[in-house]
Amino acid sequence: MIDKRVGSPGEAVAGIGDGDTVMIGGFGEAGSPIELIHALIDHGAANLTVISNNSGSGEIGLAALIRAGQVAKIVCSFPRSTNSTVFPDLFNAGRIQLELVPQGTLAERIRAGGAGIPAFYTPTAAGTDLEAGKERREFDGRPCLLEHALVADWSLIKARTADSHGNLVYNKTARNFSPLMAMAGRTTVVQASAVVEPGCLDPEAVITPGIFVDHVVHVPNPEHESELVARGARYP
Amino acid sequence: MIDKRVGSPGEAVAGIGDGDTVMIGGFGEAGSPIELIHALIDHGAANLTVISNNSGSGEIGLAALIRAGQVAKIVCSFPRSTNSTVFPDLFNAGRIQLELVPQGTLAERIRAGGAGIPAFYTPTAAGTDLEAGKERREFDGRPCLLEHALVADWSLIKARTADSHGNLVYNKTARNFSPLMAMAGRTTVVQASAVVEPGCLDPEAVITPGIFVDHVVHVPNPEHESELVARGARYP
Amino acid sequence: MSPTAMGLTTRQMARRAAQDISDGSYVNLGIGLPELIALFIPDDREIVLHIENGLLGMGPSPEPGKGDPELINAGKKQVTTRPGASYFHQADSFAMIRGGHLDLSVLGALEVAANGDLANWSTGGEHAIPAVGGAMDLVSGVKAVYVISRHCTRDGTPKLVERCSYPLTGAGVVDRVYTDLAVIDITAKGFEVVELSPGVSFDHVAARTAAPLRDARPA
Amino acid sequence: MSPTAMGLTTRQMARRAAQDISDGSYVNLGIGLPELIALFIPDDREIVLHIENGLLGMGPSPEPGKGDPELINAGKKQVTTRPGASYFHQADSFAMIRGGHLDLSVLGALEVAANGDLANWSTGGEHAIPAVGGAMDLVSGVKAVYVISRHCTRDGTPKLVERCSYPLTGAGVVDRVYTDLAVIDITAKGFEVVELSPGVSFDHVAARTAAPLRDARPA
Repeated sequence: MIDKRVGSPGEAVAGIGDGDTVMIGGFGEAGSPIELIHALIDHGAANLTVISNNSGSGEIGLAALIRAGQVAKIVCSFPRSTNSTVFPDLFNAGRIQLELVPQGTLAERIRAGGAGIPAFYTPTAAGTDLEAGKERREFDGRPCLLEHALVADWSLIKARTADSHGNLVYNKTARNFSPLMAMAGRTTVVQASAVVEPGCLDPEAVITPGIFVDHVVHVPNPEHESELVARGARYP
Repeated sequence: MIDKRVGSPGEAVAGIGDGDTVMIGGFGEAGSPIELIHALIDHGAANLTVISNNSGSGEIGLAALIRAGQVAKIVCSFPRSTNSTVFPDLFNAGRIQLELVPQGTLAERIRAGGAGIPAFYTPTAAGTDLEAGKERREFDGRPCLLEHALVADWSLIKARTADSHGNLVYNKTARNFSPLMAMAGRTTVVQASAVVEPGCLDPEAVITPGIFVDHVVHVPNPEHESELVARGARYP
Repeated sequence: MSPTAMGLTTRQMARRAAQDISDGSYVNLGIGLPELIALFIPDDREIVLHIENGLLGMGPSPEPGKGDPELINAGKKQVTTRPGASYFHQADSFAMIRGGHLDLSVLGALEVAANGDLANWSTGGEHAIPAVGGAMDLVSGVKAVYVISRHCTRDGTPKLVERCSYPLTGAGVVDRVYTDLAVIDITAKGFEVVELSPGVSFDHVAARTAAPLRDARPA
Repeated sequence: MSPTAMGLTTRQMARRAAQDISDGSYVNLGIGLPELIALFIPDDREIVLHIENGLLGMGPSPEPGKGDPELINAGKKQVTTRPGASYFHQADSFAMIRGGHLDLSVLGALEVAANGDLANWSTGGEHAIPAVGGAMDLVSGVKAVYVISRHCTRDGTPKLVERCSYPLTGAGVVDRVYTDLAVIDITAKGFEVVELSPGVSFDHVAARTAAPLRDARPA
């Protein structure tokens, strides 16, 4: 019988290995799976490649994972924050690599990875510095760039409600990258504020079908990044 | 103020011109916008290219549009039906062109058209007769084909409920191609069984955001293709 | 060769194939004979059935008069849903297929070749209407592809062949075949019989197979 | 040149730009100054605001303490929704952008060139952290791209230039610029002043623009 629930964030991330690629959901604090990230810090896997839209705030969540030295490379559209110097300091010291990707191209590359599309062409970034090293081809007279799919060993995401099959709904703009990362992660781990039985979610309103989800962890009252930053929290 | 409602199917399709490309939603009878198709038959636009997963049943709906001689070409994954000889007869007589596309590639090409992705690579159909005329390229040692986006002058689709902004929800497996075609049509026309005010649909459960929709027609009790075929109906 | 009198009925074939579907797996069943497999999933297993027109969690046929013409499977027959079901559009449905998220697809066949090639979409006849549907997507994306099919056509022509004569659905894609006579794996060595139907001999199967057949039954 | 004392305040600039947004249009407003435009949409117009992190139908800021940290705009500030709103994921959000479904994007700028080139994502400095977000997607996909920006930097350097010196966000993408001094279209002929702010002369603007400027005001 299908029951994807696991007991704790620590159990859910225990299989992450050194050198793995990890997608982490969220746009700013909305959708950031802080409790899973903190479990990954406790777990200690190193030399990770992280794919995430931002690079974290303050010294908790994703910023803390980076500060812990576990991240060798980040694939990211906006690695700047008014509330954190963790990434900038390491980047300027040459201790972390950055692959900068326009936000829409990042989303589309992750979707492509989940959808079995190895590569696609996009007009975004043609004629800019971010064209460097990319194959250019014109369609209807318009220059476009070849972009390759992104996949990950693990995806860590946050949902509002999950059922035990892994069907998910999200909360408002916390949805952002998570449905795409759920598709593109070989193993997808969800922290959900509520966990229900199959049949409790409306089949018409499920955003991520359970087929894309491997482990569901119940985290009933997740922390909010902005509140942690406001009170100067650090992890660990 | 935004109000996309129009009074009748006839008004909604009045702008379709000879030679236009028209996407028509539906997988079999589920999601087929019969009343819009019948309005297009009344309207009489000719030499159309139709993009639709099937070629219709019986002598109503899409089959009737084809029988009326208005369709020069169909882009389709499964143009065969146990209940219709309309397409086969015209095809074997050389009076209608067919571009046969695997169903997933058809869906992805329509999505690409709506998403501003001019082309993508897919492993589907590599090494088969449907590879003919397509560019082949290997990714990770796997042969893939270059597929181009599909767009249309018009998309005709069916929804369960629309609001006056054009936000849509669908009914069960009638969803199929419609959200994709809504994105890929320059003008998208929806027939909805119910039409409500903005704010009545849950923002978390909207499947097609109104930005993709131009005209909403209220068709409160749409016909079902299988029922029409069962009673031997013909249109007109 | 004439059609075999011995061997399994289609329902028995479906029941046999159903035994090999693991608990918790996500499975797409093709139109026709493969659909029957859904009737024989063992009670102690939870299988999530995917239909490519946009549903995970397909349930049995509705009671007469209780169905919805807009809740249909890929064969355009009315179905129901199970708890935990979800609806999605065609691009998401084929993302599941192409992206390798489904564990198993069971399909019908016109021909299966010893190298795993499958032909099941077109006889290539001059006046045949070509119609492919989702077959090429399924074979290129799903983790395992099984075929369920009678061993020979109605006129006794073998369907398991050295090389397909009909247009391919996919090259080198089939992992296993369930027929009325046997369960046959396709490996780097070609067709390998892993199980014979009750009362059927290896020679009987070999005589009805148009390619070399190895006996790989457990000792 | 020193910063101009005359000309519009930022709120007046935002109010001016808001007048040109058509009823019924779908609009993305960039972070910072462009966000102010939302405050000045005329009451008789219904504009649907898109935020690229996944919402159509953005409403005003919540009352203090009433917001949701997971309902934020691209600038990561809490917002609300209007009736008719919808949420969607990032691939769908950028399908709207890249696919040409948005009518207008209003962005800030470091530099705008007479050929429509826009630089607004990086100063290219050695220790600047490069961060692009959705800017390149917006300029490559949205039907019309307007810039709203002070005419000169704080130290008086013109932002309207012959050719951008900073890394480009997009080539030939800007249609119109709203500054404290003027409204300036970008056409095949370069910068064309279509309106001067109250009390500002054409020569005053030309002196603060590092490229040729045509006077294209209605007679």
